[in-house]
Amino acid sequence: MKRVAVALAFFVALIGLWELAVRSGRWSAVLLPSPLYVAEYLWAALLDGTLLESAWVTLKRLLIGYVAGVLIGLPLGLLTSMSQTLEDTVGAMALGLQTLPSVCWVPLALVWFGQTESAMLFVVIMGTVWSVIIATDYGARSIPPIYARAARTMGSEGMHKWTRVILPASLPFLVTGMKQGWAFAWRSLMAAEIYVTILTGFGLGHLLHYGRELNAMDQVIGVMIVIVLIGLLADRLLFSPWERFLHSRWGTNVKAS
Amino acid sequence: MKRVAVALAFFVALIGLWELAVRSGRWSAVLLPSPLYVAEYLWAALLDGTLLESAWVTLKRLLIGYVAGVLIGLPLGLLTSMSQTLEDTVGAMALGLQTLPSVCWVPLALVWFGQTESAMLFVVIMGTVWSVIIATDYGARSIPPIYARAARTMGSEGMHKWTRVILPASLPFLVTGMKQGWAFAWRSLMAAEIYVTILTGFGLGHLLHYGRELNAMDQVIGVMIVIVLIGLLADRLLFSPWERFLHSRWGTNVKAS
Amino acid sequence: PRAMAQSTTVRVGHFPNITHVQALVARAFERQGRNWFSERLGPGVKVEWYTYNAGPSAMEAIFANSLDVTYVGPNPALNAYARSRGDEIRVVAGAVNGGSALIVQPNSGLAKPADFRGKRIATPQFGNTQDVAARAWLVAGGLRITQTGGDAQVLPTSNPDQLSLFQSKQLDAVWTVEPWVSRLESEAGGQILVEEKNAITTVLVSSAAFLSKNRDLTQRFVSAHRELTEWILQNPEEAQRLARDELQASFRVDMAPELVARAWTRMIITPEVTLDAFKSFMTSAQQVGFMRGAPDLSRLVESP
Amino acid sequence: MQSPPIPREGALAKLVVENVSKRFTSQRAIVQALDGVSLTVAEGEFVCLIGPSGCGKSTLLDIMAGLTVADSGRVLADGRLVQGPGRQRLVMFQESALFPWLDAFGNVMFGLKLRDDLSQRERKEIAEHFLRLVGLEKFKHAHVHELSGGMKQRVALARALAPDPQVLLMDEPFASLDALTRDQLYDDIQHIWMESRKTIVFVTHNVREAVCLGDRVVLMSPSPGRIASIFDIALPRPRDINSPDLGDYTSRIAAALKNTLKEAVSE
Amino acid sequence: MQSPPIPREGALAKLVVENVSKRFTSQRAIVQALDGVSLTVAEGEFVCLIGPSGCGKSTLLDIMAGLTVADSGRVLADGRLVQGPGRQRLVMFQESALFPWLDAFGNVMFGLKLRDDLSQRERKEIAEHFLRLVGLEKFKHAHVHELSGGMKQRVALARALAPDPQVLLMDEPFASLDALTRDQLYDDIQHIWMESRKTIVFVTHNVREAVCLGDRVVLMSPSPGRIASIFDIALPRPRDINSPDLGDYTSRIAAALKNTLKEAVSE
Ligand SMILES: Nc1ncnc2c1ncn2[C@@H]1O[C@H](COP(=O)(O)OP(=O)(O)OP(=O)(O)O)[C@@H](O)[C@H]1O
Ligand SMILES: Nc1ncnc2c1ncn2[C@@H]1O[C@H](COP(=O)(O)OP(=O)(O)OP(=O)(O)O)[C@@H](O)[C@H]1O
Ligand SMILES: [Mg+2]
Ligand SMILES: [Mg+2]
Repeated sequence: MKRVAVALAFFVALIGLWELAVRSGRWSAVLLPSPLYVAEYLWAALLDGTLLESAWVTLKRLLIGYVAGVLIGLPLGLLTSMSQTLEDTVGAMALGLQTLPSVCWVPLALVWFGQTESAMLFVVIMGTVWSVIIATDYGARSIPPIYARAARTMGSEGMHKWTRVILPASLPFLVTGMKQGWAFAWRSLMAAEIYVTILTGFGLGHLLHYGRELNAMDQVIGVMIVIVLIGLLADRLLFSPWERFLHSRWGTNVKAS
Repeated sequence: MKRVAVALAFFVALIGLWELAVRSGRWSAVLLPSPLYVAEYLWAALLDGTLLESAWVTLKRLLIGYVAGVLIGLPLGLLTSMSQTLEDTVGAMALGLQTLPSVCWVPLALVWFGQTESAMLFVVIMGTVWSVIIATDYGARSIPPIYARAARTMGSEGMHKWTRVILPASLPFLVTGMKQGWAFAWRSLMAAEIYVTILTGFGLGHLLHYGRELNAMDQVIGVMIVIVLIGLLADRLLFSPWERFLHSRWGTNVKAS
Repeated sequence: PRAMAQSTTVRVGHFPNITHVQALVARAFERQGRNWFSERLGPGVKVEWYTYNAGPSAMEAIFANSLDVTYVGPNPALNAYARSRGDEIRVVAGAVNGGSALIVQPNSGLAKPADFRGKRIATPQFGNTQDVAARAWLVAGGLRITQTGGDAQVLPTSNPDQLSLFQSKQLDAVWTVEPWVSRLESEAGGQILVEEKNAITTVLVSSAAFLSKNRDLTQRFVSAHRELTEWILQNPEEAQRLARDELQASFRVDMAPELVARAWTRMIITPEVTLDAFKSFMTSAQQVGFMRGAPDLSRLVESP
Repeated sequence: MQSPPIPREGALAKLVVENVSKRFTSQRAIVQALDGVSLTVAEGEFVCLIGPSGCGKSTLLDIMAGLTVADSGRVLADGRLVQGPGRQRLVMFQESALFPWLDAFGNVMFGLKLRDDLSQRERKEIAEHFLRLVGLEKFKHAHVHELSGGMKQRVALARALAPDPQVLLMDEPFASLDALTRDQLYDDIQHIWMESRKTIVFVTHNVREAVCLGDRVVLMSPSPGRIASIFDIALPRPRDINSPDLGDYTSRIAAALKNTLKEAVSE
Repeated sequence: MQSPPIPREGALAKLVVENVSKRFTSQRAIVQALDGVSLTVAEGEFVCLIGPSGCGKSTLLDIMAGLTVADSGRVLADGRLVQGPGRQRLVMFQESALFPWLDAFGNVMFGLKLRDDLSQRERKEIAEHFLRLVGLEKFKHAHVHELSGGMKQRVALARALAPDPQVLLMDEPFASLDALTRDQLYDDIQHIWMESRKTIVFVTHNVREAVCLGDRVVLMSPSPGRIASIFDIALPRPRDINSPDLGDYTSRIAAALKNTLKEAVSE
């Protein structure tokens, strides 16, 4: 309780300082809009539906693309972990493409799919899939061999071994990789939305870009706040449960809370 | 040797398939330029200096911004690791801002700094600093307490403790965090360069964007290849030595190579 | 050194667009060795040109003090003036009026705003003059339009994309500016539904700080601009050629002479500008929700 | 996993190791881990393998289990050639090989779920029975990391016993436990063995432990791994690890062990 | 870290623990780890602390080291109040507390580098000397993870000895080692102690180990942590851990240890 209060006080003080800085008149209103204006913008955009609409558009793209990326990456990663040759070929390709910021796919995606949802999904998938492949591969390779041997003596083989031993045993790595994939997907989607217009719907990135077009920094900051909130929420909903499961089961890194 | 040959054969085959796909005539040259055209573009751009110039501009931005981000993040992270209150305030802020794709800072950076290097550096720093803070904080908190106790009995205190015990002991976490910071910085810089024109120099992102503007997919793909190569090289030069040091010293995860 | 640079260099922005004809012609002269502006600004004054492709980023550049004077559309100027509460932006002269229009697909049956329910209308850029005009026109016709949607979808899309999307019938209408109006007509068979003959298209804007610090210099710049405009009006053929050359030489944009000539007929090139025109822009911007409150426009237009 | 019967060698021989050799080639060196090892384990017998580090005890156990394939020689279980791991010969490993993603009960169930001949209810009952047997019924849903070292090895024992194997192969199961816990487990394992009459092969390098538990103690010598000598332990059961009765055997075997070390060094 | 002298209690008392109590308050429970413990350790004495898990052995050692502050009571070293850790009383921990980012030599140098009174050359010589003493001169530049458990604890011993402390506090240093390695280290530590005449407090829960090493064996009982009894071990040195001479003391102390456990349970 006390800690929450301290954190709250800190953020309130931060906003207070910000307001004071604006009032001091040292910065023009375009450079630094008052937090009140930001709140006003957020309120208005909430009421006229823009905020919810565009958040929904963005989230839909992100989730569909991400799930597709994971579903493609997971089996590929397991596959590459099984063979040295696949590791040297597909694995090397994944390693290379993972370093490519996936916003770089936008121009190709646009000529391949047009200014449509598919282009956005492609970009999100390119952000997710390589991280998932690499993490799954690495995870499956890092499993203490003793698990596999114990499972074998008990008669676990084939599919059973993969789904009941290899996959759960590599969970700690998987979650890390899936988190990274999420972070990259989120980043690439934002960049893509800011960069290009999509005929089928405007997302948060577009809203942010429009804030810039109007020189409306209150809108820019407002949308940034919404993006942060969605990011935190996603983390809380998508990954925290897994991480808590991992930490309680593996007994690792239990942070004093 | 055999493994290198296999990998090489794979990538050569991949390019061969690509060329075949182009020849089949199913896709227009705009959708899928021949690998020969891509190579031609790369060669021409290498000869006339565009490629090296823009790579240099991009790398300079990235390196300066990244180093600044690490230099800011490291002490801040150590600081937050020392106090519960700082963790609850600065730490929470870092956690929130880390989820914000740093391309979202571009509009603010542009009105604050203009279309200048400073704006780009700001975006890169925003990509780096939060990851470094979080990793340093987490690393310093995860150190086995027995190290600190052993050091204390030998008389290590104050600065000596921080630089000779806490920092090296949290190296494994630090390197992870710095890698993540790098990945985010790299992504945000690319997104920013693709998104806005910077008066003080054209980077790889601009080159890619111009490829799109000219509908020159050979240029787009060529620049993407360069970006991948730079990413891999950076990984090799910046992080592999540290990781090798870590793995040899800590004896962790020694991958068969 | 910074003050020195400020007093001896004027940083001027413009778009690589036929509606920024004064800048194009001046730069074409410069390539021929005739420094139209610096000759008229006095000894030791240099002009540096910067190219933007969007009004808001030109305004950003003024906020960030990396630009002193720029050719820009009236809406970004108005918007930037309002956002900075009148502190940063001054309109110092007119440049080009007219040249923008709403083009619809041939035989689409679209005639009035209400027909656009559920349709896609492209504009060159979010919040620019044509974008606001399109939205205001729709809102005035009773449609609900938000930044990201509403009854009709207003779709900010770059001009080249507009053309291809319009050709492939993915767009129902386009509200844009020359030379794209002409290209949409001639290359995609588009029909003009609304034409804004007298609406302001381009103005000359100065940073307020630059103006107050260098009033004489700005004044000389504006009169050079007026003189140039006069020259263009008197030598239309040569001006068109110079503009085409400049687009070709500096921006690798190839424009057919007929296209330029056709666009020319819709543009009214004039150095005059009045506050009243901005008032109607403000009303439009307020209608479409781009502007909150009613900013005081008294300081906006300032002819030095 | 088992081929058709082969003519028997010894009437009640549960496990027969015939002239088994195994060599490992790593980057640095070639190690002859086992060199012509032969051993017969009778049904219901408790055999302890002892020897200095690296003499091939774990390798021999793995070959018996079918986890490792010998270079030459063969292993027969119930007269059938061992060609791979089988549920009849479960291994209990040195380090904790419990699965951290399952709780104690889940770990014991793992092997049982692979037995198609049991209903889900039977499986549960069996798992609970064996958790009770090792005294951990209260820790049924404990996570692996919440268990102490001794409790972990108890769960591992229950997991190994639950699918009702005929042979139990144990690789230094108590090596990482503290003395008090270990003493307790010596009693437990003896009781369980006396009741269930499993055949047990137990690897250790603690002489006292081997004497306390084994019917026979097989002493191996390193480089190359061979059987140096075999001791029959004729002491009544259950035996107490701290009892002075063990002293005589212990010092004899310890002396022999030191000898194998010296020989290995002088070679 | 040491206050001005306080009138001495015993002429040659190196360490005096006076009526020390310590209570831990965790989220779940309050534990009285130590309750009025007093103990005097003479100069050059080898004292073993023994007792069941959780009886406060480590806590007492930490308080002697100055790493933990007692709730009441005090500790005197050489007649001076202990107020924090000091180089005169080095601790060697149970788990390997070697720094993985340094090699063996670097670890031994760590404490030496904090001594301003030595030149760099002297430090190097001392570090090499102690690495030689524990028989690891060849592994000077080995990484920590490349060392076996026994080698690690040898490096830890060298690291603890190198800064020349007068008191060595050892918290189950050999607990995680295998029997053979341990036996070797019993010899080593006895030799080192006999030569250097350090004062040593050695925590263990292995009775035989305590009897083999200690001049005195202090038996502690848990909840609350107290000293139950003290045994003087009058055996000649060096002592062999496997020697039957230890048997008598061992069984007496083991019986007493079992008693403390029973009492703790019945309470
Ligand atoms: N997979 C392997 N690759 C290479 N060498 C191996 C492998 N497994 C075992 N060895 C080597 O074979 C020899 C015998 O190993 P093994 O593990 O059977 O010994 P052990 O008697 O069980 O030793 P310990 O008591 O230390 O467990 C050792 O020298 C070891 O280094
Ligand atoms: N930091 C702490 N916080 C809470 N409780 C503690 C802490 N340190 C020790 N304890 C508790 O104090 C008691 C004594 O602990 P201590 O570590 O001294 O026991 P020990 O005799 O060394 O046990 P072991 O033989 O297992 O090492 C235990 O019940 C332990 O749980
Ligand atoms: Mg072994
Ligand atoms: Mg302890």
